[in-house]
Order: sequence, then C-alpha cells, then structure tokens
Amino acid sequence: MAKVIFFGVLTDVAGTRVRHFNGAASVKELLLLIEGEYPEIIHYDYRIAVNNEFIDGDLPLSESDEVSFMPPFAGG
Amino acid sequence: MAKVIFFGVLTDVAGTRVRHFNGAASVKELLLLIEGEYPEIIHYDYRIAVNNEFIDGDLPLSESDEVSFMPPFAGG
Amino acid sequence: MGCLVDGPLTNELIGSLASMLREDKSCGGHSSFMGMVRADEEGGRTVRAIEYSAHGPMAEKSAAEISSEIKAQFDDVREVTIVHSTGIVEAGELSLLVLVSAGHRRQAMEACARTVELVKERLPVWKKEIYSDNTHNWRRNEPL
Amino acid sequence: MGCLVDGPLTNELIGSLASMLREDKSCGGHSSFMGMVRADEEGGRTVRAIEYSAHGPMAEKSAAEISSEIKAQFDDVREVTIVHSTGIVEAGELSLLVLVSAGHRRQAMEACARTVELVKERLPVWKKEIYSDNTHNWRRNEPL
Repeated sequence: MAKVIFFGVLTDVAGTRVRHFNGAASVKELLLLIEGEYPEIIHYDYRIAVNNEFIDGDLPLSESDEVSFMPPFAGG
Repeated sequence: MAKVIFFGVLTDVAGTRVRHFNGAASVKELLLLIEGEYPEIIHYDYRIAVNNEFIDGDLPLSESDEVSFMPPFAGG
Repeated sequence: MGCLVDGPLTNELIGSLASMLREDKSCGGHSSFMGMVRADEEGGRTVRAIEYSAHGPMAEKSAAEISSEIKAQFDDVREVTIVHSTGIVEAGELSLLVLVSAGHRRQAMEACARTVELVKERLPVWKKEIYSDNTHNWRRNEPL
Repeated sequence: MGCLVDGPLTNELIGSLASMLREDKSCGGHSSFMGMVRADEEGGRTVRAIEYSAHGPMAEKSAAEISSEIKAQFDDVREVTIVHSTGIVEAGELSLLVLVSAGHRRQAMEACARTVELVKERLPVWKKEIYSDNTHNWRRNEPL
C-alpha cells in the first residue's frame, strides 16, 4: 500500500494531499491506477520521486514506499 | 584667504586637515603655495574641488572659497 | 536551522542572521536577496497573499546541495544561507532570503544571484496566489 | 537619512531599513550588499580597524546622483539606499550598506551590484587601515 503525496496544483486535481493506493507493484502500475482515478492528471506536467529521490522511468514499489507527485517548482 | 581641506593620505602629507592660505587669486597660485610648503605633494594623485565641485584646470579664487584636495576614493 | 520556516520572514529572523554575519572576520562582503510577495493585479483582482507549500525533506536536501555547489563553484564564498517560507505570506511580507558571505564583494554578489536562480529552479516549493475576492490560482514561475 | 553615519552600521540601523522594505507592495525583490572590515594580515600585522573619512557634502551629493542614475538606468528599480560609515569601524563590523528594491529580482540584483561599483568609484571616502601594532596605512581600493 504505497503512500502517494500530491504537491502544488496536483492537490487540487486529486482533491487531496495524501492517498494510499493498494496493489501497485511498480510506479508504472501506480500511474495507471492514478490516471484511472484522476483522468485530468494527464494534462499536467509533473515529476515523480520515490522516497525523496527523483526517478525516471519505472521502479518496483514496496508497501512502505512514499511516492511524491510534483509539478514544476515555483518558489521565491 | 581660501580655506583648504586635505583628505585621505594628504592630511598626513600636510600634517593637518584644514589650512587657510593668503594671497592666492587662483587655483594655480594656490597650488604653487601648497607645493612650496609641502613639496612631497607632487608625488601624490589627487583631484581638486572648489566649493564642492570638481574642477579641471585653473579657476579664480575669492576669499570665501573652499578648496578640497582629494586623493583617489577608497570607500566600501 | 532548516531552510523552511512557517509564515513570513520576520524582522527578528533577519536581525538574527545579520548578527551572525560578524562571526567570520575574513569576510569582506555579504550579499543578500529578499523576495517579497507583490500585491499584483491579476484581471481586476489583487493578490492578497501567497500560500506556499513545500516538499520538506527534499527542500532541505536541495538547499544543502545548492549551498555546496555554490561553495564549490565560487572559491571565495564562505557561507550560503537559504530561507524560504511555507504557509500564508501576505502581500508586502518577505518569503525568501538568500544570504552569501565571501572574502570579497564580487563573488558575494555573483554567488548570491546564482543561488537565487538555483533556488527558483530546484527548491521543491509551490505557490498558490490568493486574491482579494478569495479566489485562488496556482502559479508557475516566469522565466528570468 | 543622509548616506554617512558615524561608526559601524548597527543591527538597529539594518533592522530599521528591513522594516521599511514592506512599505511598497509593488516590489518583489530587495537586493543588498554589506561591506565588512576584514581582519586581513598585512606583513605580519593584522587589521584591527579601518578609520573612514569622507567629504560630507560631496558624499551626500554623490550618493544622490548615483541613486538617480541607477533609477534612470534600471526602469524596474524603485528605491536605492546607500549608507557608509565614517570614523572607526573595527574588523568584523559593517561599513557599507547598499539596498536596492525593484519590481522583480533581476534588476534588483543587477542594480545593486552596479550601485556598489559606483559607490567604490565615486563616493568621496578614504580609509586608513589601523593594525594590531597601532601602525596605520592609507589604502587605495583594489580594482574589482
């Protein structure tokens, strides 16, 4: 049950900041679940980090992993 | 009797900050008096201001004029 | 101190950073940038505040990395401080402070400007503008 | 306030300038440079303090001219503040503050750096370094 955290505008897209997803053995599977639940997310720019490290492409996920969905930064 | 103010290292050269000089009807004449009194001043870089305005070349001086001798600036 | 603070940057915080400047007497120059929330007009509405949110652990890591990178790139730089607000910051309040101390002025100023760009680029922080009519909008940073 | 203050720039002075930042809510960036007296080694002696002297009326005029010139050159700049010490400033104390406020960060930083150069070039201020053994030396500024 991976913990997913949405940041920035994606908290509005998901309607929540934190959600747990069951049955995703990889980032790719998690993405399918999330796009099924929140179809508009495909229109947004974002990067994914697993346990505070950015990832490119796929990665196996374990129960305790924390996955962050982060739109382009806008600090300052 | 023009009032002369020495700044920076020139206060050490003149041994004083302020001095009055009699009988100088122009900056050129004043310079001759000053170089007579403090011969080492010719080795120093400086600019001259009369009544808070930099001057180039000569200028007549009146009794109430204030003449500043200013070496290169070193603020900050 | 971590790089994230809750709410606007206060005079007390800025004052305490100013006191710390004097600790290293080999520094001749301190350069700072402070970002303030502007009361911009956006289509008839005025920005009342910005609500900042951040990825805490990644922001701290990113600030530390930026600081090391700047020190590696500018050999005269001794200290790099980055402080960013989270939560609500009203228009006219400060949300970002970058402070760079160096032996001489040139690197202090160049490194400060570079640090500000890296903060904009890499600090995982987001901003939601809140307008006078209580509507809001997630903003992206404009390019420099 | 005039541009010259007697003795080192205090935290109170810096704090009061920091409070003034918030008055113009159309400013998004404030850039500052603070010059500090370094405890440099000079031939076995250490700099204990710098004694600054200035041509008062010409310094005030020069600071006002620099400020106008910067505002004319950088159209996004709203405020330029220049403060310089006179008298004794010990090593580790601040002697110069330049503070530039602008709508956006780029001009705030560029104009601040430019103002610092103009201050070095044009402010009629002189410095006498005073060493740990109480000897002294009039210094010229090194080129950037």
